[in-house]
Amino acid sequence: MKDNVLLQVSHLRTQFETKEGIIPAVDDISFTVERGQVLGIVGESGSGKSVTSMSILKLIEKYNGRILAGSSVKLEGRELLGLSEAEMCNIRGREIAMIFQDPMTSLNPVFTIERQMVETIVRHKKIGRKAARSAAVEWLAKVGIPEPEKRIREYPHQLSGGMRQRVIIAIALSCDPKLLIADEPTTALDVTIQAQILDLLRKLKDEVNAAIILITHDMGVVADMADHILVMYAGRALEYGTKQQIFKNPRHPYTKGLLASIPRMDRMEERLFSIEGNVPNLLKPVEGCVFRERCGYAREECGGCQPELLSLSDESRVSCLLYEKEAKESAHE
Amino acid sequence: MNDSNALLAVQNVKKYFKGTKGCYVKAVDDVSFSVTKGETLGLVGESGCGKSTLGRTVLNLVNATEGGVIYEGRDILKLPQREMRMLRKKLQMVFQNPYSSLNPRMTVLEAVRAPLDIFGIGTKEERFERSRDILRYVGLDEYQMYRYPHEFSGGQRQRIVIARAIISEPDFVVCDEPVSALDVSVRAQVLNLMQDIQKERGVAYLFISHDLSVVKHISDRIAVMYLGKIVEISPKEALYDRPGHPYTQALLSAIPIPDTDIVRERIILKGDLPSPMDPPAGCRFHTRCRFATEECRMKEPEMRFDESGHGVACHRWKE
Amino acid sequence: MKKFLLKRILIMIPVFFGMTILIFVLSNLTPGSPVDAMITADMTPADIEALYVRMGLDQPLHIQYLKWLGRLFQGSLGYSFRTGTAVTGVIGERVGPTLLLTGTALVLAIAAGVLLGVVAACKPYSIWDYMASGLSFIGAGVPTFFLALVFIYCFAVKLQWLPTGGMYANASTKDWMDVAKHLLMPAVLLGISMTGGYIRQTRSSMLEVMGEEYVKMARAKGMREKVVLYSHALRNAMLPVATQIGMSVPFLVGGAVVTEQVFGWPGMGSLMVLSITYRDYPVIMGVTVYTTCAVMVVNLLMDIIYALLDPRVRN
Amino acid sequence: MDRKRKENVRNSFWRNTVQKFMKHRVAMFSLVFLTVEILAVVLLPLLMDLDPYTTNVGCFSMAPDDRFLLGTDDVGRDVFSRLVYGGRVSILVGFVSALLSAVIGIPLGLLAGYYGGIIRMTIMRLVDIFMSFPAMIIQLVLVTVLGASATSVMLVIGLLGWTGFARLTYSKVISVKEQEYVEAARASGATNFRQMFQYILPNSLAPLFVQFSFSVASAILQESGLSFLGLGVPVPTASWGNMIYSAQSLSTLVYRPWMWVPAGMILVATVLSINFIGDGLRDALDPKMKI
Repeated sequence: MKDNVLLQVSHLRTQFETKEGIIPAVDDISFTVERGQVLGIVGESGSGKSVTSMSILKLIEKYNGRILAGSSVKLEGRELLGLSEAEMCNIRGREIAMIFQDPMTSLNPVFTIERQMVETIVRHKKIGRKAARSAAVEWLAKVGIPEPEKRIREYPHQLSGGMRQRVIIAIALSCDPKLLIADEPTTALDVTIQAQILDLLRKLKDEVNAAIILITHDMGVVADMADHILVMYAGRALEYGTKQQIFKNPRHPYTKGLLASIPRMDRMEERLFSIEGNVPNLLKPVEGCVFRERCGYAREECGGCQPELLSLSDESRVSCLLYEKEAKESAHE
Repeated sequence: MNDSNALLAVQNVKKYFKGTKGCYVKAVDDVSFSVTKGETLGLVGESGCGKSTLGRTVLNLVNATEGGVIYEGRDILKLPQREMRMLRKKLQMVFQNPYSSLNPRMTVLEAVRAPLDIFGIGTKEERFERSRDILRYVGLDEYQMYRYPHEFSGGQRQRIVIARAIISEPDFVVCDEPVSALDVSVRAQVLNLMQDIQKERGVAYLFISHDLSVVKHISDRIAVMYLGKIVEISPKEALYDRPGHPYTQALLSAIPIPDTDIVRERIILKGDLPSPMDPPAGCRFHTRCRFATEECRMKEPEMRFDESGHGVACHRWKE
Repeated sequence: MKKFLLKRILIMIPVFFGMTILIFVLSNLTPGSPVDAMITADMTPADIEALYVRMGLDQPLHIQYLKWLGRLFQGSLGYSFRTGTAVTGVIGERVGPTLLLTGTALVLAIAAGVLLGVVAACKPYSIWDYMASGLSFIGAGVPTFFLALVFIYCFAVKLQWLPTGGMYANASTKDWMDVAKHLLMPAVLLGISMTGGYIRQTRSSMLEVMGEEYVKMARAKGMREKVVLYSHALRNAMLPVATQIGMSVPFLVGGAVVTEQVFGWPGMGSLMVLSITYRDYPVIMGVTVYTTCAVMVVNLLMDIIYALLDPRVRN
Repeated sequence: MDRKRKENVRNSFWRNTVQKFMKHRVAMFSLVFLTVEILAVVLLPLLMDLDPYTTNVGCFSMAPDDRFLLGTDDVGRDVFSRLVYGGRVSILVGFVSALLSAVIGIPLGLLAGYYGGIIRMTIMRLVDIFMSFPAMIIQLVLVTVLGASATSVMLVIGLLGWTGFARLTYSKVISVKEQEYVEAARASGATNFRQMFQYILPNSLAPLFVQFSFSVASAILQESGLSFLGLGVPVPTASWGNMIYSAQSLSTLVYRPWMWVPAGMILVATVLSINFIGDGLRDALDPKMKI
């Protein structure tokens, strides 16, 4: 079981210093990703899901952001946070690749597709330009770009959004990474194109045997793709579980509320459940549980501190005092 | 379609933009529909299909190339500017981006009161009271009235925008992607507010969105747009139970459902949206359609309706 | 690319006519007429009248303009009041030195501006950053002539490293090292007056570009920081800098006038000042025509460079 | 009570800007310096017995002493008095020229941006034409045509400086015009006039204030440049530029620094402080910059 762990993130804390104060963008997040598995990280804007992925790659803005001591990110048992910048450069793109949200802006507008693909392959695979180019053409064909020989000579602005996202996927997978982080890979795309891209990711995942961290705000997308799900809110992990458990038996009041507040294609409801209030401002830390102010079950004890992630079973953890008793019982078993 | 109790009837509206090299972008191409009093008509489509342009054309915010919009027995697209301006009291709009749809230099009170100021409704005190009441109604406290938009969250701003749209008691509001820019947990609040308003004030919405699940939740009827044309229009149950157009079918099946039990057959459309500058001949969808035949490539399908008012523009569809 | 070039050239046409009309109007506003120089004491009013007719000055203004334009295209700009020689010849001698001075200054300014701008953006709050902002403030706030006087005082008078002015120590030898020595101070000064804008523009567009998604993506692909900065970011950041450089060329010409005057550099700028003091209008107008045309040509060149840098403009 | 509170908050944007500006130390210092300087050049001639014109025979090129605070120039005029009077001229030229440029440029930019079409084409092509001219050359020609005087210098600098304002206003207006709140105003029935003046212009003003301050600095520099060439403000009227003109002779440059160094220093200090104020203003008006 332990050998199967590809990535282990523990007690990750990332902060940004701004003129108004310190923003604890990611506050004590722990999770693991197993080989070949898809972990979905779900959260709204400001939940810290993107910062988590950038922290794993150590790509936090240097001038105002930092990963606090005590955080740990281990890839196959190797601690990444202690690595030098040069060593990290060999990890990025090679071991851990990333797909960004907006295909319109993530390709360099002044370079051809060829240049952007070849430079990555040459950088990591130590092969000549010619070999790299033919590898690049092959990858373009694999991600479903018609006429790859012609397309590779084009500039990003000559491709549609869906095509660009395919190119980005091809770049990400071209060095056979062990882990692929996809940060909102389909948010900027139309539904029919989103379906194409998700379909492509599903197919390629088996082919290259990479694990995926899929970051999204769309519960539908994780239901479609993920094996495990981590629910984040205001920089905290509130719940972790298998996909089935999260959708069938959500435990945290936030997860419950979130699922109930989404209009569903498969149901008719007169009125949506709504979580009152607004997403908290991270500059003004909430006392106690981050969800307390919007929670229907909030009690006095919730004002103390953020509850630990309580293990309810092997694969289910929740950060909520409601489950204290249950957690104790499961620990006894 | 029975136009007898229609609040607003859109008839053969076209909007062409001048593109490069003398080409025309046919953003809206010969679209007709009507909206009855107090109903919500959902308008869905992917980006670039012309749904936002259609919404603006209906309100005469962009000049239509052709066609008419009949409201209270008059074609509002042909009204003189002055009369059109006065009519805007009854025809309002809610915008997509709550961060850019409020003037950053005006307080919330001024923003919401603006329509009353413009139309000169009531005395100064009355206007103030009405603005205060409506802001309370959408859930803002009185002490927040003198604040500027940047001090509010996205959800609160969208409430303010809605308050501004309904303060002049319109019959019809075009809502252009009103919840797309909002966080998931805040969307439900705004959607519920919009439903409450409709119930209490009987206002009709044209609800434009790319999100089929949201449209389904709020609409009574739904129109699906593809490349400047409405390809299917129907009461919502019929549309979701028996989608007639292959595009609607693909669109419906493409939406991921937040549930793990439902296994559906997925229809994955091939290729990208063709350019609206140079739409395919015949049926505009034939380049991506699974069922396309020679007829589809040659002849453009007419919209046909069954007796329940379910209309589909596809050669294959049997009513 | 061809289409783009054609478009740029077509846009230049109205600009060219606008400019020549303006210059023509100005030259008509200048007191005196070309005939004045030819009038001798023994001429009768009828003779003068005949002279006017011969010169075409009796014709309506737009005809005069077209004729003037025709002569312009043939390269004739009239005769200098001061020396009596052809204006083209007078200016011809001056073009070389001015091009040398402005060219050197521009190269220095761009090199320093881009270099410092990039370093300042990549290493904020470093000594380079402070140097860059210091230099950009000097460039923006200290008039060139004042700085020139300070420089002459320090380097020429007190330290005696460099000559106080002129282009050669001995005009007959034309030794390159000697010219370089004379060139150094004026070129650096003119460069400083230009470089401030380039530093600011490079720094701010570098900072902006470094926040772009494609830079993040280049990092996430495992590109080394140097490649990310100097290949991915810089290439994009240079686009607005190229625009800025193009727009600043008219100011370079203005700066050259002052610099040449202070250092006695035998270029078109000092010729301009000289001609103004002598009211030598044909030469004044000639210099104006030359410089505006030069600016237009440089602008076209910048457009081409811009298109080479940005594929989105090209197609 | 209610109304009073309303008035207070109504100004919150400007109050906020002022607060942010006050935190900008260099800009605040510059503002204080500039204020003191303007007060000095306006008030000192009223308070002190300053005479910038009389040539004191026998006192040519005197070094600073008790009688002449900053010495005398080569024809025996008091340098300190000339510095003060020159300040009046230079600063006035700076503000008037910048104002002239703004008055011409802003309406043209607003028209071009709001209406588009042929109006936009004409105005923006005109801007292109003016921007390709080497301004200095045209200024020299114009000054020779108009005759050198403080007024013609103001006119010439102001008339050629409008393009900056026009371009900036234009680009700001077209971006603000696309904002949804302008469309919202139209959807609520606002007239063109209301849209322009209640929605577009207030949101376009901020960068124009910044541009104005940089324009003043630039006009002062241009005036000094022209005067330095002997083609700007003509003697005996004093301006900082024509005071430095004297240093074109090598002996003045080396042996009589009091004739040109003070004028140069005060000129640099003035231009720099206006630039700093502009910088501070830009930061203070930038909604993205927080205190």
